[in-house]
Amino acid sequence: MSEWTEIVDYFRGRSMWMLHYCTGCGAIELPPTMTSRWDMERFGITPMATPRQADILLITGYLAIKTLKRVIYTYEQMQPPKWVLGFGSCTINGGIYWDSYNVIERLDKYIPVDIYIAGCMPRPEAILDSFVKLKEMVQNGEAKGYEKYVKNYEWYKANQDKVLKRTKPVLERIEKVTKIG
Amino acid sequence: MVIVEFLIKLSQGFGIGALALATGLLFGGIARKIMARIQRRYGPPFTQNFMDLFKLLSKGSVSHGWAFDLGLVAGFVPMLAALMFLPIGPFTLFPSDSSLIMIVYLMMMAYLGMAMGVLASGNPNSAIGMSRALMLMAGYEVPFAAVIFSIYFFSKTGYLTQIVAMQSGGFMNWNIVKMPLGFLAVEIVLQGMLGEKPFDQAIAPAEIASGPMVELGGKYLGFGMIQHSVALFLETGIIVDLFLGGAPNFWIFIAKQFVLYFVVVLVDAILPRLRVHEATSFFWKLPLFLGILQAVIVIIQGGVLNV
Amino acid sequence: MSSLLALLLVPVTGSIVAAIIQRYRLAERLVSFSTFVVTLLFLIDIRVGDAFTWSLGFLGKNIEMGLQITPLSIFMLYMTIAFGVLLTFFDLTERSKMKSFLLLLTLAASNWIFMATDFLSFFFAWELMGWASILAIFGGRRTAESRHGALYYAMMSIGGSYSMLIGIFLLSNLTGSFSIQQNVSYLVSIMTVHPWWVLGIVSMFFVAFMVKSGIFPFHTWVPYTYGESPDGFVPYLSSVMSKYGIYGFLIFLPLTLSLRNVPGVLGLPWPNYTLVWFGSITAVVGSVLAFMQDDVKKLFAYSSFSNLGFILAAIALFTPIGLTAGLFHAFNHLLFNGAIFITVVAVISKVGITRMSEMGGLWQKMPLTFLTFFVGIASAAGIPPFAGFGSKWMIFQAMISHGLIFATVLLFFASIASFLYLMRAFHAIFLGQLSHKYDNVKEISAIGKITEVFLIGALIFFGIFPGFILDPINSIVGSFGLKPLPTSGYEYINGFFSSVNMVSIFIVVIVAFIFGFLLFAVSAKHKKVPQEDNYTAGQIPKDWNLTPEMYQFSYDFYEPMDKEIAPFLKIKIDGFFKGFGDSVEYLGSSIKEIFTGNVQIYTYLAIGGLVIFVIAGWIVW
Amino acid sequence: MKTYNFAALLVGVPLLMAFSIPLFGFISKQLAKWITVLTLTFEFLFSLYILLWHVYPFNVIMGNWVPPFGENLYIGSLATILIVVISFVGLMISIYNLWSAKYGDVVHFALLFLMFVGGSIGLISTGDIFNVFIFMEITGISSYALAAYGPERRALGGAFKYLVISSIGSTLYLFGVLLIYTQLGTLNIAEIAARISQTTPGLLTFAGILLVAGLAVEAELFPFNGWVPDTYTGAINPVSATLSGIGSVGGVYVLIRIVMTVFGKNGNFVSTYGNLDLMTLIAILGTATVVIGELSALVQTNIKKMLAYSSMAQMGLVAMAFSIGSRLGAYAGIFQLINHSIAKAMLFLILGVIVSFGGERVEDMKGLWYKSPFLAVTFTIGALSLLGLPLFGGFWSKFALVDASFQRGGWYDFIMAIVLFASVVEAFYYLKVVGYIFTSKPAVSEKIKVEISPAIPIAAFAILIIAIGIFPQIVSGISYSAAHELTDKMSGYVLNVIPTIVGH
Repeated sequence: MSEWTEIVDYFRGRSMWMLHYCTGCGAIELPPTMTSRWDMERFGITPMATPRQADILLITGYLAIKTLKRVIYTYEQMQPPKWVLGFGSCTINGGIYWDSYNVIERLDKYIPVDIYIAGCMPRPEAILDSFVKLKEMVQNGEAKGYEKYVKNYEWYKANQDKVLKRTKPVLERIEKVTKIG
Repeated sequence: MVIVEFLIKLSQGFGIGALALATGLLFGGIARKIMARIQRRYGPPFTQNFMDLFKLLSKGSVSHGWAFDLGLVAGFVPMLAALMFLPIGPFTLFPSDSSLIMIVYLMMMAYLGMAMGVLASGNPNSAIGMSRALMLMAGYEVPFAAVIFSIYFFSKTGYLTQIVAMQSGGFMNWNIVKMPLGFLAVEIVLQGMLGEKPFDQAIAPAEIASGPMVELGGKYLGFGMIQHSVALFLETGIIVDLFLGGAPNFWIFIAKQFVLYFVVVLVDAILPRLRVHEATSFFWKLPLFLGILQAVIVIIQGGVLNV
Repeated sequence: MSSLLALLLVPVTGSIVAAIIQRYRLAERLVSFSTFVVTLLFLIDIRVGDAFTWSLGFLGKNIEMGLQITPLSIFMLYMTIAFGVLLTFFDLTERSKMKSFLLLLTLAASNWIFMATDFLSFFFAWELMGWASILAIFGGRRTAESRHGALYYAMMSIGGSYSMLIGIFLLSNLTGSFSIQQNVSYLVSIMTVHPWWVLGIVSMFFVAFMVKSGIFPFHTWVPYTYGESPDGFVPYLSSVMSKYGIYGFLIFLPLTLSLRNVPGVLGLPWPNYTLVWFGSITAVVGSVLAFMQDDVKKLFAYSSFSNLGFILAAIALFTPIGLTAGLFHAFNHLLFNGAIFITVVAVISKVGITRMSEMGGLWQKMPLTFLTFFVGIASAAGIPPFAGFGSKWMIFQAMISHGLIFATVLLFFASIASFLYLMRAFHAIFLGQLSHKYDNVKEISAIGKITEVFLIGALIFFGIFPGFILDPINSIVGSFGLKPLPTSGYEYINGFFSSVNMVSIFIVVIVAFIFGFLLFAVSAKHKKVPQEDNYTAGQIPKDWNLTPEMYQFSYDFYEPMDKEIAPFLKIKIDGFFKGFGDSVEYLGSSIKEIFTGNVQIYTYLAIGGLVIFVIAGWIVW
Repeated sequence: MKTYNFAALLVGVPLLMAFSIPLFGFISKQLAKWITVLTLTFEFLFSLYILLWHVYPFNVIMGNWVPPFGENLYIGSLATILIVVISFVGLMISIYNLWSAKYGDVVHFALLFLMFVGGSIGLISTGDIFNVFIFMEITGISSYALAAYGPERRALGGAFKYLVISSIGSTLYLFGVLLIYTQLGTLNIAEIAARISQTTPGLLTFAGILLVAGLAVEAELFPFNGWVPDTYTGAINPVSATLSGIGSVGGVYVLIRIVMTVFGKNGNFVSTYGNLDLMTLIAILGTATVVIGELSALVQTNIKKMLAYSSMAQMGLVAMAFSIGSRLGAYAGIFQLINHSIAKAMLFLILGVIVSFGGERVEDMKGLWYKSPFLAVTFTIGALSLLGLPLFGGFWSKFALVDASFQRGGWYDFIMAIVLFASVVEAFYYLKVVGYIFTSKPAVSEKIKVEISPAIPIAAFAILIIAIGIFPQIVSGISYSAAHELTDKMSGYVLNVIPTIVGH
């Protein structure tokens, strides 16, 4: 059985599809990564349109609380195996928004991050490096963030709730808006 | 005896299915490589599609209920079934049933199943994608019909095997020489059938979140991939049988298929996407004109069948 | 041959009984159902060649009237009555407003139409069927639209009947007889001498048949009428009553056999050629108009006459394969249209509306209905191995064998277009998001389920074993003096260009499905999620108050196509008929002004009339 | 020549009873009504006896003065069937009147009604061209008064218009008779018919035109039918039923009798003596009437007016059928006349019941099915019969009409096309009403209770319509022999009256 797992993990590592959640500045680093200069497709990594199809959730830049809500929703819509890449300083410690009232500081309090890419901005080389690293981890069976999330769901949930209760509904007077729609 | 025969056919059928799938996936991989090279990239390995498929089948997924499951299974299964009636090189599993229209309609069942699955997911993006795919189909099937009916009339038979047999004996007997306009029309149609640019409105990823596939993940997406690969094999295979005289052996068959597909990939690499109604009306203009012109020529040549 | 009479008298009796007890709806429907069953039982006793004649002292002479069973009529009889049994069985539990006695009267008329050997009783039955169906449609929705729909139908229908009446008398004055056979053979005999006469007379009949079958350009009543008919009556209207026209065409089409040696178009006599084009255009017009429909009954009304176009195009060829294909498609159309309309009726009875864009996701609530509909549209789209494939496939072959490639391409386009609108209906009704309005919707009753299972079974059975239908069709083809297609077994369809073994296709599909499900089972597990859990680009639906209806894309499904098919829609045949009606009404309101209510004017009129007469007399003097 | 003088009672009894009704009226108003019923029952049974025991054809001779010297009544097959119909319709309306004649001068109403029926029967049976005028005046005067009956003011207007136009008609007719009398010196129809060719053609033509114009008033042919819509609408419904069910029968009968028997020239198709073919004239008038009637009815919102125009159009149809001139055409005309008289009388009676519960606009028919299924079904039966749909009587007559006109061929094909078009128009407005009856919800969902007395005639008419529809032999046999009377005037009519005369 373990051989089978190894084979599966090997192919998983060779074929990782990515959903990038770009909140702002980080997005600019991705086009070069995808296109002819650095060409991430050679590692079997392609951008995907929806969380259902994706293996990697790449989160670039800072996460406001309202944004976090969507990230969590998207993450939960992805199916295992799935991995999270935290891109840039903001996902690690809040970066230049470290003292902002509505930006979270550490992403992995809320969802399990498998690999952080430090820097502001990280260069495409760094991104590719993280992809290779992730591939090795997957093939060695080490990248198990999604299992951690299931195991420690109460903890993550508590953390999420703590910040998310500060958000208000998107639409305060929902009926009014939807009536127009 | 019947059982033995059945088992033989069964194993042969599995062989054909596996072969077609492998070829389709390989073509896909090569296409990605070609595309990368055109864009001056290194590109993924040409086995990338195999790895992708394997990963997809082993990955978790969400289902929206039994209609979703049934639809997606029904989305690729009829493709495989249609494959069994296709003359592949010298080999045909059911030579007495290789009727072209039947194959076309079996393929349509796959679209029906696929549509049912993705629409059962209840996502509007998939509905939009499906509506686009269907509109596109209304476009390309018309010239395709004109051409295949010309061939019917020209060859006086509806069996692919016999159409292939009529083209034996050298290049000059191929239908591509006898009906160049029809071939041209079908090559354009193939672009639409395979959903390659400029006819990839249905799965426009950045626009409608990959359209029909929006809710598909894991094995469901894998099924979609199987369907696409087999359809690739099937559609190019039909055109090879219709116009390029079939093939004496399997390798030449695949080579001919690849030539057809290569053109499609090249076009795909350089053209942007059309809007869907532009695409549909395009099919009703140039390819249909070519197909009809071909039909007129065939009728003038062939005269009237005595019934 | 009393059982021939029984085919007329049983429905009439049933109709009287149903009329008497119509207060008690269940009893009424039971009567209706049992009448159909009894009629079917009588039909089993009937063989080809049975005949019954009587004479009617009328018009100062004894008019021979008769009933006779030909292969075609017994085929039609079985189709209509068996379908009626199914329909009335299904209707036992429905809350339809169908009046059983009108349905049974229609049955009597339809039996008579199929058995009549003379034009007098043919016309009698035709008109009887006409007004019974008009009244039945009046009972539809109790709205002004319903009335307009029925009136539209009535006007077209009566206009068509009068046209046929003129034809009948033009003919009977030439031959001195009402017998269909004598008249047709007379037409054959003068065919080469006076082709224009024959054409004129026959077209008078064809107008009536085209109206009844909804053939272009007389198709305009179809959507109005179907859209407004009582739900229970629509399946009968579309599946059975549209076939009367086809039967009528088949009375006169043998005439063209004598034209076979006259040069025509592509080896076809030009009347056939023209009719083929009428059929093809009908098929396309129906399909294209169906694109844009949001009313489910209207959509399938268009679908219905589109299919009639297919049938007409095929039988108009009047070659063995064409005739076989047309009749086969007539049968298949009966089945799949029945399945589709019965499920549609089931859905309408549960959700209470006919606008498709307000439905959606009903597969979760009505799984069996959903499956029946699926099989129905798969058949309608001509997908093997369901019924519907064989006939469409044969129609194409029949057409190509004559080199009618343009018409064939049109038909193929209609077929693809039918796939489009069927998918759209499928999506809008059953797939997509289920609105909370329909949380309490239940699957239909056991009787409905039995009907649906039966229909699924029939669609698959006759798909795999077309021979059971092709055999009787072959004998019909033989009775028209054509050489029937070769038969090689119940599972074979023999076309002109190729033949198909449906069983082997079925087995291949089944094996492939088994493989598919095995693959489904061995690959990674899936998680079942509710319909709310859907890709929303990260937005949480609840935050945006996103209801299922808002997340359902089915209104104006093919909007981008509007521009492409707009030229088609501009052709307003409908507008022509309406404009004609309006101008007649205008004429009426002008003429009415003669009667001003002033007695002096009346006196002037009378004196003026007298003076004109006198002057006229003077001139002649 | 067969005589059966007892049949004088057919004319005598109703007239006698009519004038004795005021006496009964002193006793009780109800009695007056019942006397009407009894008298008409006698009429009906007696005429039925004549029909079924095949007593006809016979003459009624006054004081042994054989025609042409004495006045006679001639009751041939045509007169028999028409008298049966008239007395049946009259009987039914009189039963209906038991319920409907509630207000006003009931006794005199009964008197006038009986007089009208008696006059009509006399009109049909008389063999003297001047007596025709007398009976016309009898029916005319009684019908003016009948039409003026009722509580509404418009009735007076309608009756007055009828009076004016009808007087013009009578005068013209009298002039026509005068001209013939100056030529031939006789008033006996049979003798005139036999000697018609001896007249001066010019005068004959003029006389023919005068006669046709005069009689077209009663036969409701355009342009002499201006009175129709207003009178029918103004009168109370039983009177409208009487006018269309009985009056028009008499009117058309006389017109046809004069034109086809008196003026007729036998051939394959009957034409007339004189320079102008009166049959052609009638064909033109009939067709014009059909078209104008139907088109005018199309746009009516008042259902009674609609029925009035429809009556007019149907009379045009009948005239057109007779004008074909063949036996089949005459047959179709007679059959159509009978069907129309039954169906239209029934429709007016139904309308009477409905009107007593609500208005008489087309919209008021909405939801009749929910108010009273009986009235809805019978109204539908009547409408469908008028449209000539199968299972109802009208089918056979319309069928025969089309057959006859196509057998005639020539320009009758064209006429028939026009008539059939007009029939489509007719179908539209009748089916529109039927649609209102069945599809719409009523504005007030008050049930209409139909009492037994109006229900009997309505049901009887409906049953008769269906009976004729299923067994056309009921009417077709006698109609066909009656048609012979019209198309072969010597053997059909003249020789039965004056066996010794020689045709010229």
